[in-house]
Amino acid sequence: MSDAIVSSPRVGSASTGGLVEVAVLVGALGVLWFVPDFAGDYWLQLGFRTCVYLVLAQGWNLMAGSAGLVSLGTSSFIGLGAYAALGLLNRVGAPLPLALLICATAGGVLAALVSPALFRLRGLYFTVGTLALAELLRLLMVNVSAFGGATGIILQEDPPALPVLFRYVLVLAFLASLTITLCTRTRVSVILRAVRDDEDAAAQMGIRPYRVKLGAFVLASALAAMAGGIQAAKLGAIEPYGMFGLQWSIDVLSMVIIGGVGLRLGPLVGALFVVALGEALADYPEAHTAIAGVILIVLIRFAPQGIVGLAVKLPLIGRVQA
Amino acid sequence: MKHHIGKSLAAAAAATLALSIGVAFADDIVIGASLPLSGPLAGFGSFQQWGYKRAVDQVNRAGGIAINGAKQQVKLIIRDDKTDPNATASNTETLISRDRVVAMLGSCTPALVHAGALVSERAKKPMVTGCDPLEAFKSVRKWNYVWDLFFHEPELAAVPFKAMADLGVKTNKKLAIWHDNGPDGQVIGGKIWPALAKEFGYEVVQNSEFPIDNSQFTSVIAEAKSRGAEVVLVDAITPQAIAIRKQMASAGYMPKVLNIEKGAEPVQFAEALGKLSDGILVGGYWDPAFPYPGAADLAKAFESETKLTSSQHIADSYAAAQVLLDAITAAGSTDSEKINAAIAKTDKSYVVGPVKFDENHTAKLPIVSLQWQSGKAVIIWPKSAKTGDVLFPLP
Amino acid sequence: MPDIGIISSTIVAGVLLGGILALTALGLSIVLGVMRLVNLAHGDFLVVGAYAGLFFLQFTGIDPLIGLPVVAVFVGMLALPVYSFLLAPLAGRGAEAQMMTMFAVSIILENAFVLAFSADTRSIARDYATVPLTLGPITFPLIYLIGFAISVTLILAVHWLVSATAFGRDLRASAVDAQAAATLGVDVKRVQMLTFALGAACAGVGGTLMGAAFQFGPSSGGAYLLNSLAVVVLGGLGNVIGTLIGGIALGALQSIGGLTLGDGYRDLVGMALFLLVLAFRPDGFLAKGRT
Amino acid sequence: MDRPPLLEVKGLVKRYGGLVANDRIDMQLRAGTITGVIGPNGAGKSTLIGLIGGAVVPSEGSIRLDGRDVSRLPASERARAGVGRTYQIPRPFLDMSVEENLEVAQYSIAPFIRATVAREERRALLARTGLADVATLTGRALPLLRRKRLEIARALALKPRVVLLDEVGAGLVDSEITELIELIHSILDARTAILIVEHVIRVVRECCSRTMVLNFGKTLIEGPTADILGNDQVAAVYLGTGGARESQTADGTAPAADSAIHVSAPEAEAQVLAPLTAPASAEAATAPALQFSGISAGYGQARVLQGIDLTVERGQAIAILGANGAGKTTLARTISGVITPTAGALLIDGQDVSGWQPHQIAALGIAHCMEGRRIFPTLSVQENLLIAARGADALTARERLEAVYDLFPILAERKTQGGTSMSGGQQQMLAIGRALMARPRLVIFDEISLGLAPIVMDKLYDALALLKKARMTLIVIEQDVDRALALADHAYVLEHGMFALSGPPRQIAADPRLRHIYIGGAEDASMGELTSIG
Repeated sequence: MSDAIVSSPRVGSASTGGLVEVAVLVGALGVLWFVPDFAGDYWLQLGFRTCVYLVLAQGWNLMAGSAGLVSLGTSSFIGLGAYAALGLLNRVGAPLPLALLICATAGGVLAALVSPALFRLRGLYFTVGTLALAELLRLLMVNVSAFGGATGIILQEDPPALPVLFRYVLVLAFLASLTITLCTRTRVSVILRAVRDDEDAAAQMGIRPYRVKLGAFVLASALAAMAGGIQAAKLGAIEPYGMFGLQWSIDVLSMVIIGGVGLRLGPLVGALFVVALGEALADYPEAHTAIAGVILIVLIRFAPQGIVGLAVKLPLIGRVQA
Repeated sequence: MKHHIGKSLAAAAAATLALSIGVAFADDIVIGASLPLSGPLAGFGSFQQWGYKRAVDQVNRAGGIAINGAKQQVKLIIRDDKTDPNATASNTETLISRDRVVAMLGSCTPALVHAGALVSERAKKPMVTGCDPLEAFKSVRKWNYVWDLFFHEPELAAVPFKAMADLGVKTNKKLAIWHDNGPDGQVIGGKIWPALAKEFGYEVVQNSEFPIDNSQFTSVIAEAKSRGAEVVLVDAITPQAIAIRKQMASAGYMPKVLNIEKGAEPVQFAEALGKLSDGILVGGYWDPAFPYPGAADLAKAFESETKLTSSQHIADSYAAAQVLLDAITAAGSTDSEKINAAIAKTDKSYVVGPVKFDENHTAKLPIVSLQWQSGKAVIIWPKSAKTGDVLFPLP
Repeated sequence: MPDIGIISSTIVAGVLLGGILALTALGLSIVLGVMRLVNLAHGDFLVVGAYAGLFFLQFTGIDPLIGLPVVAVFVGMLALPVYSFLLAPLAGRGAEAQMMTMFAVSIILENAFVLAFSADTRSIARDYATVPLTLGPITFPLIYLIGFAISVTLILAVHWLVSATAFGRDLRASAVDAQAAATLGVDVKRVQMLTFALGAACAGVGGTLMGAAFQFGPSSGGAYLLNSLAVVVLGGLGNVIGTLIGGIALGALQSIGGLTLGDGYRDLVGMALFLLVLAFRPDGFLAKGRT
Repeated sequence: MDRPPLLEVKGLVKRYGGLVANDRIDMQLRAGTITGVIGPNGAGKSTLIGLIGGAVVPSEGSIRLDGRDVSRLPASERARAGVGRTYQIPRPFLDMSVEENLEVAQYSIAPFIRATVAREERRALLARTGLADVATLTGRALPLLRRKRLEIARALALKPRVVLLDEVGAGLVDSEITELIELIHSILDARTAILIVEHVIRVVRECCSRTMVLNFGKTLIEGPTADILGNDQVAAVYLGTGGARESQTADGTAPAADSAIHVSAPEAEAQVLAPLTAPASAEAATAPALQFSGISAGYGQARVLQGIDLTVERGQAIAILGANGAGKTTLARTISGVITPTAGALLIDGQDVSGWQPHQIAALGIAHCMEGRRIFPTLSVQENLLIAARGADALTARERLEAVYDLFPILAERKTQGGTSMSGGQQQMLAIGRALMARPRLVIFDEISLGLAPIVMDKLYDALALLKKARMTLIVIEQDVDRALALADHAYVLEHGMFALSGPPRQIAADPRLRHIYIGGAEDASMGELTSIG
């Protein structure tokens, strides 16, 4: 994965580019914060969905782009976050932000717990293993009646209103993007990219690749768990099939691939595209999954670097880039 | 600089969205539904889609509904939720916030119905739904805008016991209960049946819960067989119902009475099993033979239009849509509050029988006991609705 | 504790079912081994096989077991264009591109099933599919025995094909070192295409057997895929005999799990086993030095 | 000298399956000294670096750094303990800038180092290693020497106690080597020890106080560098083997090919080969067997071959020589279609086959005995052979099999074993036999003598001589100059992707520039034209 944007030639220190990026993020947060004041519910709904996807995709992109970890188990952490969030809200009456923080912790801990098994070999086994993990958790949830079995859990109190939820998820997306910025614009980025470029040579430089990969996995999982938590809070009723479903994992994967793996803007563009495509196609209920499939095939085939990669190649935008 | 790309793409995405909005004419009455048209529950979704559409088409053919005195056509927008509650919720959100529906029709099964209903409830848009057993529906919350017409689990659960008593079937009174861990499975199989068994003098020799998509039932069957249960009550969805029947046969287990709730109801159950479906009992809330207005016609219309065998899901969906359309007519307005108030006042006989909502927003549909006989579902109980004699014991 | 008849019946049934599971996983396994591809549409190939068996029976009236070769050829042929038009152009683009493409194929197929055959749950209804077989205290479904026999025969045939024929040599060589194989004259793309088709053909047969023994619908593919993955990991990626043993082990262990914990835990036992094997024996639990 | 050694290696063993790459190595590195390790290809030099650096897990033995046993620590911990290494083929982080490459090392050992301090350190390092002008270029953009410098700078950024340099001189021209030697001297201080594994004798001579010679994984001899380099035994091991030394005699002429054949009845042996050699085509074809016209080729952005012209006539045996990284293997891969030329045309029998797939080229009767043998581990010996007999019926395949077994009887004994269960020499025989199974008209032998015992090499080259006798067209790519020249009709010497020399073997062997290209011109000063190539 060429990381054209991240590794574009730099003049001066790493932090100037980073500061610009942080400033843009803060600016975006500041502007979008006031969206609920003038935008209709529909745009808030789409914004909410995009933000949830963005959080997931940022994490996934960090994993794949930095450590070469291709996961099909995102739903494990979404589901975990969803159950943890509703459990905390229902049983303890925890405030949502606190519940989300605990979700993040739970996601990170789960990632750390399963990593010895999943990191044993590189590549394919990790992918297959994450897929199995999600299925295992789903089966566990379906079977264990303490978690509501197939019925799931229903949020007892009404969730906050949409504008409030939107702002929560906006902050979440901001934090996720900020984290990724920190990972790609500070000295951490050097370590991450070294591991991705050449794990062995990186080890010879004193880097502990296992810990670096674990760090990326834990971080991405914590983000996914928070996304799951806020999604559950919005739904108000969750059950294992919806929250641990393969659909989540596939959605994330397609967002990043469509956007452009390892590219800084890939997750954002991918999330926007997937939300927009889903909305556009849902009006053709008979064949929308088939159409989505065809679009996916065409994009993978003809835009190997995703939409962002394609856009950068276009002469005009390419020049602006340079 | 690079943010330009992101923004231009975002703009392009927004343009795509904008194009897909505004298909409805400005003065249409728009109602929406999110249905499982793909995924494991696609079978239900296709029946519901037909039922909803038929009710709307009939109203439109009759000139539409008078809103503030002017007749308007009704536009029904259906979106596919892929049997994913997340999608049901987002579809409902879109229908309400983008398509500006005045009211919603429900999806199918508690998980999907509730996901959409919670959105409707919060947006204060009325929703009429079927396909969600009433206890499961009530357990979610106190509803203000969502209305459910379907069977009541305790009534459905009682049908096999009442039917066995009335028909005077002779068994050793040893009962095995197998149920999935979905909402209605837990209620019917886990709570109501054991209680009723006691009441009707049966000994529950086995009560097994299994995950809703379990595919192997050999241990469950072997246990029931070894305990000599002659009556087996099952609550499972169709694929599992088929698996159970096949695996019972191939395990050589032949109880005298086999009642499979939920899963044994659609005709695909009988088609998939062929002869093996003979003698299986299932509670039904509708049959073309019901003495309600339009019942026979509905099934005939379905079969002639689709060349498929009808299902009771065409009836509850058709009735739910009619209830909603009648309420809009009664309200004479597209105002949500007025429609909601009109729904509350519903008191009329529909194709599924009389519909009147109680304080929990539920309307119970009357239940009969059906038995599969040579690929046809025959009403064997109660006597008043009977269309054939019971086949006993299970062949 | 259930009696010995139940225990032995359950285990026998589990072993026999495991043989069928092995066949359903075989295609996934060889495609993984040769192409390093997690074929996310594998489950849907099984469903294609099940529909093919069902309609073969409906239109010809011939027993689908006799029609198995036809089903195999049909599903195998269907896989050829998928390989040459969708997968081959992505060679060298990393695992994700091909994996996502197969996922796209999977959702297209699923959608096509719904449009073409409705969402109904189906089953290939034959008498032998529901007849019990009793040997002393042991009772198990006849279809399991039939399916087991067909599966084991087919798996052994594939094993023979892979281990003793020229094609098998090419296949094994391409799997370990495609470049070296190519310079020796092996047309690696052709080998991959035929392997992919062979995998699909096996899936087709497995699908018909599953369709006769159980039930299926347009969206059954997902569950088939996950079960197959468990078998493949247990047996070792790309190992034919390993797949057979993995399948049987999974069937037996799931049965024991179902017996002791309840049927609901069968799949859970499978998945837990799967992760454990992944953690401790990543090459499959009978992998020995086949290096 | 009484201080304990900084690094102490005791009884270090590394086995790969049946292969012993390092066999009970003992070694001591003292602070303030530079130690050299030399030996032929495959002697286990890089394995030794891997073992000390932590990339390779030892089978037996111990490595102590400052008295602490580090032999079980992973590479990352060794780096943190103060072991820095470079790679034989440089592995900078290609998509990162030179400065970032150094940051990796800095931040991994001191994550919270002050940015200004780190920058100062980097500047100093870059200045010292002559990279200041390319600080913002990516690793990918650097030429070989710069990459090597970067690797050294990166290792130094770890502030190591022990620096391991793996073949830093390989592929460099003399002036570059001079710079390199200066650099190496400059990094030595009283608390550091340096270990250099090197082919370029000049580097060893000018840097190392002590030198160790490895051969077949064992320590052959160890002592002060001057003594070691003067040793006859070392010269034999290092410069070639067996008959090779003879070629150094008198007029420096290569012995005739026939003299290398140690078989009793060559004619009979040639007969044995009949099933494996395609008959010279009846129609007196005029086109050469193989022709390169202006071929450029490489991997991704890196252009390895820079417009090569080459003609190989039927029945000709040519040798392609050159240092590591000169492009020999790329040339071989271009012929067999593994690499598609980016410019120029590849003609086989006059037909343009540029862009053909490897299997299509193989079908034309071109066999490629690949570098590193590439035996299929999942196939038995016999299967490894049979796979190459494309399109042959059972009987013909049988005949060829028998012919290969006659040539290499050991393969017949091992035919049911896994292909990689045999020793290196046997595997190489298998690789040669496999190439012949296609009954090729042209065979490319890429580094078949790599890491083999002299006696085994003799056997292999006997076999090649027989093939030549049978009028098979041969392209031999070799590090072992003498053997290759002994066999060939014509030789080409590659340097930086172009032919620096070509001509009949005698002429090439006598050319002082050959020695320069190989040994870095240790003795000769007349390098003008050659350095200009680089």
